[in-house]
Amino acid sequence: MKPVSVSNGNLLGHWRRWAPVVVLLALCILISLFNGNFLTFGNFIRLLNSAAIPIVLCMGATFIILMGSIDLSIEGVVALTAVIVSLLVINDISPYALSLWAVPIAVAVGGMMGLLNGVLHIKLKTPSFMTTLGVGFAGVGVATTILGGTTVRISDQTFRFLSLGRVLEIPMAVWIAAVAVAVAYVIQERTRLGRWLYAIGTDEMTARHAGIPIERTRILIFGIAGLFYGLGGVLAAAQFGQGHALISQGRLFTTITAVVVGGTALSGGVGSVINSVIGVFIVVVLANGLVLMGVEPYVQQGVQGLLIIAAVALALDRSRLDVVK
Amino acid sequence: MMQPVLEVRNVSKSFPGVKALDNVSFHINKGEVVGLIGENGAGKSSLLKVLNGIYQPDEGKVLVDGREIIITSPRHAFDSGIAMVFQEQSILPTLTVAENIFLGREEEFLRFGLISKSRMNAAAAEELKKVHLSTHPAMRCADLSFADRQMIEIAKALSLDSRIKTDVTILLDEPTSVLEQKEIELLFRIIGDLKQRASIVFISHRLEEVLEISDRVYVMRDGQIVQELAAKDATVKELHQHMVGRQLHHEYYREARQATPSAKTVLECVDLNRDGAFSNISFELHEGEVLGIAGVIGSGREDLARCLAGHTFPDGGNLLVNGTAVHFGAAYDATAKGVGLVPSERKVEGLVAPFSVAENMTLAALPKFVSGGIISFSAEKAVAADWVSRLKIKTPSTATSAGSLSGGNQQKVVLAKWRIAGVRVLILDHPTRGIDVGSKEDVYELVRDMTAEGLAVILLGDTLDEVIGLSNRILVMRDGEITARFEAPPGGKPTQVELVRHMV
Amino acid sequence: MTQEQRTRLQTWLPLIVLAVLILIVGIYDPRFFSASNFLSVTADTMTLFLMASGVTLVIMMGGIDLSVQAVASMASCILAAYLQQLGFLAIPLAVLGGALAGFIGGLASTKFRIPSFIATLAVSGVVISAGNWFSQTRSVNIPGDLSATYLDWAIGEALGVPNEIWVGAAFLVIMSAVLGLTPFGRLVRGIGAQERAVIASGINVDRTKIAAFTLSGTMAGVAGVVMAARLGSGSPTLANEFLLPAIACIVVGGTAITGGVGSIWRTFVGALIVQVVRIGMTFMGVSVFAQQIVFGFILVAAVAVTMDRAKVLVIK
Amino acid sequence: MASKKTETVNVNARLNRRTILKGAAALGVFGSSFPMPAIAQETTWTLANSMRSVANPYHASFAKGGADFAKSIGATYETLATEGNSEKGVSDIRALLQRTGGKLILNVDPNDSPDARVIVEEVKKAGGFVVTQWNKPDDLHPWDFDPNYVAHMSFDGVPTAEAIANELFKAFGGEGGIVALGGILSNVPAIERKLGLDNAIAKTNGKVTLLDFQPADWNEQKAFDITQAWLTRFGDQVKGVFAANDGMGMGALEALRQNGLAGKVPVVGIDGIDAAVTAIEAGEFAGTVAWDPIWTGGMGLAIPYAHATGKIDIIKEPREHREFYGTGIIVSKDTVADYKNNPPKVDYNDLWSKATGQIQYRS
Repeated sequence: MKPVSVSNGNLLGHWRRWAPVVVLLALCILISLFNGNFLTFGNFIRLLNSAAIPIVLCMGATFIILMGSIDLSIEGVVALTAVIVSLLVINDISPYALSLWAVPIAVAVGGMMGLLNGVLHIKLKTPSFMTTLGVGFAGVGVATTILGGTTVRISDQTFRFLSLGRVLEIPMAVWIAAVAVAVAYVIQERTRLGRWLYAIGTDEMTARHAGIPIERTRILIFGIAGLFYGLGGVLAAAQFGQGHALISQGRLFTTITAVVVGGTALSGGVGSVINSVIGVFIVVVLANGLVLMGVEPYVQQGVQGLLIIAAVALALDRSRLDVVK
Repeated sequence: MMQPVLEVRNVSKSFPGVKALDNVSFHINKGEVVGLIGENGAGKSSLLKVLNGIYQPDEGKVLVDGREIIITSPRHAFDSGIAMVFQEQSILPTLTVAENIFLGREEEFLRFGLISKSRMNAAAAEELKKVHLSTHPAMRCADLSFADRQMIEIAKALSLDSRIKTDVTILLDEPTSVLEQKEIELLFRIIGDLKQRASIVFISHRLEEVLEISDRVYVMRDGQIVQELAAKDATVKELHQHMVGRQLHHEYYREARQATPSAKTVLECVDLNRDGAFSNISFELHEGEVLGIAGVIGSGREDLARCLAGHTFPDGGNLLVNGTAVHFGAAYDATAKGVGLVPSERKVEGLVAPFSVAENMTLAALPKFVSGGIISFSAEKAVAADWVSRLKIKTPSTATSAGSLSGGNQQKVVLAKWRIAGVRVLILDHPTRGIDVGSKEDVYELVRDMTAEGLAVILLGDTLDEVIGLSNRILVMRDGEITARFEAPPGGKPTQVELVRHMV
Repeated sequence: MTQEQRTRLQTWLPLIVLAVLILIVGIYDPRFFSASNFLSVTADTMTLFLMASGVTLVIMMGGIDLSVQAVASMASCILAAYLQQLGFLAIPLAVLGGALAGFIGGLASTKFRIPSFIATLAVSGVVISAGNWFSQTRSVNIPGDLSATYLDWAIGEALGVPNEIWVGAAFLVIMSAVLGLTPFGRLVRGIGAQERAVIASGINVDRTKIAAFTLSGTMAGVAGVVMAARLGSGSPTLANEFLLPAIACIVVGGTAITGGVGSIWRTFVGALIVQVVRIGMTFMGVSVFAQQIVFGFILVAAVAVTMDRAKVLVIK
Repeated sequence: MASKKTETVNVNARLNRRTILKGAAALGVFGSSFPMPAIAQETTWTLANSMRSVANPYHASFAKGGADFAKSIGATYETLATEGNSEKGVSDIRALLQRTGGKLILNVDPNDSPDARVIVEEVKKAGGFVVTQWNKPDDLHPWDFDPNYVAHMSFDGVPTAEAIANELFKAFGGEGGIVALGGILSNVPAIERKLGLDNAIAKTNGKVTLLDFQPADWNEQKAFDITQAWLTRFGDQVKGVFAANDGMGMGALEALRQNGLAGKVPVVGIDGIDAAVTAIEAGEFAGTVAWDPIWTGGMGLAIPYAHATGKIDIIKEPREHREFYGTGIIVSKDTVADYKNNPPKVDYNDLWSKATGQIQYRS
């Protein structure tokens, strides 16, 4: 993993930048002490499986958060794209049978939703928090309207392969997530957009003076994030073999939690998509572990909360963030 | 005569209520260094903003190499050969040195739409050579010193001349205000070599520097250029008069008013040290005394100042206030013990910009204005108004937002805040950084007033001059240690040379 | 238009938006204009406002409190669980529970230096568990006689106006006073505008922050009590789906999500705007399928109008 | 009995508010000077179904049932969604009562049982008629609000869950360990269904053991992740999966599929959504319970409409017609074909055809 946090070179700083990984390892060890099965190949695969979709979503969310913005439209976009993709492959409602060709279409729709976020946010000068909240509502609304509340069932096995298929023992969804991470990493490190979003997240005025097209960059980044959500929607549809408006319920906060647990600062400028991958695994392993350790169901949320606090307290690199909001 | 590289003709710019630029004409020839001076609000920064494309002039035109151009944005200015080194640093801590130098201009390193970091770093290394900086281009700027970042800022500007055909003009806005002697000398050397390739506009409040480096000097006042003179036959006093438009009524640092401190020790350090910052610092500070601390960046004097004010914590040694040992866990502990800090980063730590003048002034002493849990606005307003008049703060009213005042007046508000809080020890960290000559004098006057009232002052001067002029005693620091102590009574002041010897 | 006029107009925009929305709905269906309808619409808005009023303080500090929904639910459980034994005491107890939750959130965010977004999100997990514990994971009924004796102040009626409105109005005044007249309120604004300067002025910022989170939790507790009174029961899921609407109220009112600028009355108006939009859609017979979509875009549009950009440099 | 007294207390409190509101309403008269849009002219009854959200299949059909009935009698019909927010649900209903001037027939599945009381009181105040479904406090009874609170219909979660659990046991041979996914802990159906499951297990006296119970909050995604974790924790000890509704069941099924266990480890759910029925045909689901939401959605309006139009006098109806259980149809491998060939029909004239006895209160 590439060290991401900008540390002031002292030992603590060096430790901090690896803290998310340390937390993850500590968590794994803790759980395997309670239940040996945790460290089995089977469970490893299952963890990857549970992590695949959150990781894809986090790639988009991380970019937004690095800009210092926030995106609450995740659930809306995922729901809409999942419904659309399910209607375009062989299914029990619509006549279409585009099979895998449906994927780019759905992803593109995600991109459009993202662009909509960006355009409204920039042109109306409304905070991303509110804009994306509104677009999110709309997304779920449209998804509901398209299906009239019913569920569309996917009978297209080629499409289901995206989730069920295995290559070298590893589920297809995981490979796709891996590719998503690679793409996101390249965008972040090797493209102007990537560098510019750090600049914007750190100090928008300076970025503007440097001649960076702030508006265009922000809109594009929202668009790119939308593409990742769209892919997330596709994977969700493939995983459950169906599409409906509630398929993304509960995705929003888990995604943002993962991003922050990974060590990306909500204030923008600090962090990386790689951090978010670690963050996702911390969250997924935690949820998986609570069941493995047989924690009393109704206190699980409490335990999870406390452990999240602990994880962030350890993992978050605050060496440079003098004020924490 | 030869074709000016950059020329401004009869430019005017007005804002509601003020005429920021009034028919300003100004030119700079190839290989020339032109000084631009004036009090804050005189129109310097407006002129720069016009040249930098942030403002569009209402009248008049800008010519580059004799061709008229409309500068639309800082980027456009840059591409047209006008590079600006901002007073507020425009270096992003989260990016690497190379990324900062080429921010917004990555296209030349693109290969199939991807940035080639190796090529970018190589190119950056070239630029760093020009400013004799050895830092690695892939290093994050967060890990660099303030001065290094300033140098990178300049490197960024220099990167222009190897990249465009037209002659390059570099606007240096207060480049030295954050630099120490050593770096300043380096900077001046660099400007020296630059003259073959570029023309430089040099803006500074340090008049002696302006005279030292410039060929010609423009003096601005009230949005007009009131004087253009050749540097070689001008004096600081002269410049100063043109700037303020009046005679210097009495001598600059008010040495005549220098109080003789009482024997009472208000603050004492015993072998104070903070790992990696400073070590075995011992001194006594007396009532009514100005204790100056001189030292280059990295000498540890800033760290010491912040530590004394409770912003950071010592790892060893003792700190005594009025004879009793204290441990400051945070700034509020220091304030409670009557120790206040006037920070160097005025806009960030000094003021709550959106707050009104009154709200800022009472911020450190809010409880004094509370009765029954409610703030007494009348009392607050009265006190604020009193201090506004006492410190001659130029503001429409005490309800005006402090952020809208000029630097000098903002600084006075910060000082008023601590006076109202009734601190007995005030630490001044670069109290006159980036404020104009007129306000500087007022600040010096205030320092004398405070000491007269028995306050003790620790001064980290903006210039050596200032330290020498204002202090009763001077500590010189190097590499976190005190290397020399000077008595500085009126008439018997040490010279810059004496101090510098112990600084470097 | 001069700067002053613009700023003066700016402050009235939320009210203007509200008035316009009311007119649109009212002209479409005059029955919306009946006094009884205004009263019930306002009464229905109060729980939302009570919850949002506390969060407003936190948002003005530049933070956010995502735990209020869980806190309100927990408070309703505490009230329902103990009203029988403790009578009136159950009310302060429930509110206290909310305050405690807020306090913990503030503590976590300041002492561990965790962004409030995550700190409060995590705390709400703990609070949900607590709610389950108090209610034994059931929804607890409040017998009518108890509610008549102890909770009439919240759901009864005075001078022809439902008590929810009196309660809401009371807290509108109290919270506005806290924000506008007390040193605490000023520090909250200061922290939102320029935290480092406040720290450097020798203010114990952490204490102020924790106080703000505690107050936010307290108000969520109050909201939970009123909610329980209205629905005649407490349940660990009673306040579900309240969080985002509550924050929407604050932002729609024109308070900047980035902190520094805002006020309680803006949140009050914001809450009414949100409610009028929702009820308005029912009045105008907007299809249930379209409602979410319309709601979403009206929210964005409303913020586009009401937001006071003059004081916000960068919109993130 | 105590609850009676309390009701009267409450009703009085309401009454005095109501009278004063009447007075205030006089102010509203100026409203009538406005041009009245067509839909505002409520000469006849307006019909409405209120539910959590039209985004889930069960409630979508529930709404459809309401619409169908309304069409059959040519009345205006509205669907209200609480979006899971109790206050929104209640205030939407208030608004609709206001709009229709009380001439409203409401068939509501309250977001949470407490809401029922407020809704009933509001409807009575406005003079409309209401039928509630699934969720209501035990001490709230239609006959305490004659005639406006027409009826409450529900499905007895306990025997239903018990029956479907037995289908599950049958599917894996009646011996071994199972895991169970529950709904939101405090929801009445979730509680009843858990109880039913426990009964079923108890009756196997030890043959079937409950390895673990986890609430997945009716959420497909959570069900998926939890099931995955179970597969790690219990491996092939898991002989079957009990899900308190089909949505979670589908999540569990997909988790099994990911591990190549779909069809090997049987799953049961409740609700009878199409996906579940298909899964039964495919032999991956061992069974589900169909509530026939079309019927509940329509009949919840038909009964009060019959009263409002004088076809029946609800006050004279016996209590098993005021608080009754509907019939859930067990769909299993054997019955699925039959279920699909002749889907349940709805006869709006035979009001209580599917009523199966008066509601029993436990505890």
